[in-house]
Amino acid sequence: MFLITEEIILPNNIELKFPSSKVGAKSIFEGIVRDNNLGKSVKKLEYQCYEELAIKEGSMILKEAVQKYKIDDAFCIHRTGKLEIGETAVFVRVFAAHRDDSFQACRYIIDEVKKRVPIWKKEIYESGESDWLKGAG
Amino acid sequence: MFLITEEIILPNNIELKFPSSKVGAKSIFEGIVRDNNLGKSVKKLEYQCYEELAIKEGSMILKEAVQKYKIDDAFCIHRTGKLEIGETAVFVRVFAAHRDDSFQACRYIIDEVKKRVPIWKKEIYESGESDWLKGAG
Amino acid sequence: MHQTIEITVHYFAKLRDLTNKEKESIEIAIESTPKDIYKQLNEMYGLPDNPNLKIAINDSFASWESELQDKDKLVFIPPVTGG
Amino acid sequence: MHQTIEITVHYFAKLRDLTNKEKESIEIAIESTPKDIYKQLNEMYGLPDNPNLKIAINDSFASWESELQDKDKLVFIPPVTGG
Repeated sequence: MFLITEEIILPNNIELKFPSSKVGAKSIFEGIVRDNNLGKSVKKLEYQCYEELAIKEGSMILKEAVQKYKIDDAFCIHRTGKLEIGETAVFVRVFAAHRDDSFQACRYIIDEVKKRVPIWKKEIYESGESDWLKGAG
Repeated sequence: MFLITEEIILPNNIELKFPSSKVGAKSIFEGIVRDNNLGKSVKKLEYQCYEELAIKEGSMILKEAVQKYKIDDAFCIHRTGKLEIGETAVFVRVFAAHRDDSFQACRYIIDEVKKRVPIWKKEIYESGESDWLKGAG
Repeated sequence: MHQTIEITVHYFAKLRDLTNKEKESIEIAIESTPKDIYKQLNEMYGLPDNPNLKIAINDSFASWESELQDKDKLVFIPPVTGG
Repeated sequence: MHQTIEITVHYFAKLRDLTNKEKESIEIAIESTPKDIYKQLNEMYGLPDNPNLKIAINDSFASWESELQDKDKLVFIPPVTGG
């Protein structure tokens, strides 16, 4: 399941989900708002999202992960709106029988989300200025 | 910090730790007791541990991870004693500025823990039999 | 007199800042493509000249040469920077 | 009459099951090595003949040829299977 939310992401609440008894490996990745980027002091972040396509593309990425790796379940939630330092911007969780699959699928998902899901990040600096980040592609 | 515990591992409690404001990536791996291995139905697991050396070797692995990768913090806790299906046997968490480091360090830690930390796993099967697993090395 | 259709254009990130709009309806000539539309918007709002943008029509990726239909939703997608 | 020293041997996993002991104190000849001790234990308890074991003396990895000292703690470490 791929979700977009304006609410604060609390991994502990997500983690209430119990895996199936076949699951031997759980991999989690969290992207967190940090206080600096490319040498500038970041005060907060704003994420804008093209939600309809983001959900479509995000769900496609999770489906690809299930096809490429032997995993039981893949989940991703991405935050939008204004985020403070230390808040979770994106959370990925994979359940698998074995760790090699859970690690690889988790990495695949976050890498593809960052490449393909239409979400944009504006950095608001300590100086008061702000700027949309330049994407790679 | 590397810990050994006989108590049930509750990742939600561990996760109360808040990362520093420089942290942009958190990677977690959890090894969970699953209900089958090598074609046999597993009922529960028993982990035995040579605790003094396990703590030494585990702490050394975390230190190596900090030296090899650009990470902020590495944490690992390993359970001992009798574990039920679905319980967490080992939990690894890495904080880093960037995801490449957090993923690689997390993988390094669990791989080395499984190779080097003196802990042994006995599988107790549905049939009533039990067996110490054969290690690779 | 030209025959026209009406489409909606949605703006995100830098493009939203430059147009100062989340979306707008525009009347365009039939058989227009995203390429044609972008040229008009570029003149109107001073959007970037050689943009590295992808196209979505009705929430699916599409090409710069797609022929737009009446009521279509068109989005110019800047390089993404989520995560 | 030989001079002897006393060491403690700790057992884990399969070795604990075979000896039915967590640990025991044994008297050994001075200048004995883990190799010598294992030979004795192998005869006494039927431990594996060609074991793939590592050695720890006083909670640090050591070699099969280390010379044991009085009061040493000796552990034969089977291939680990944690995680």
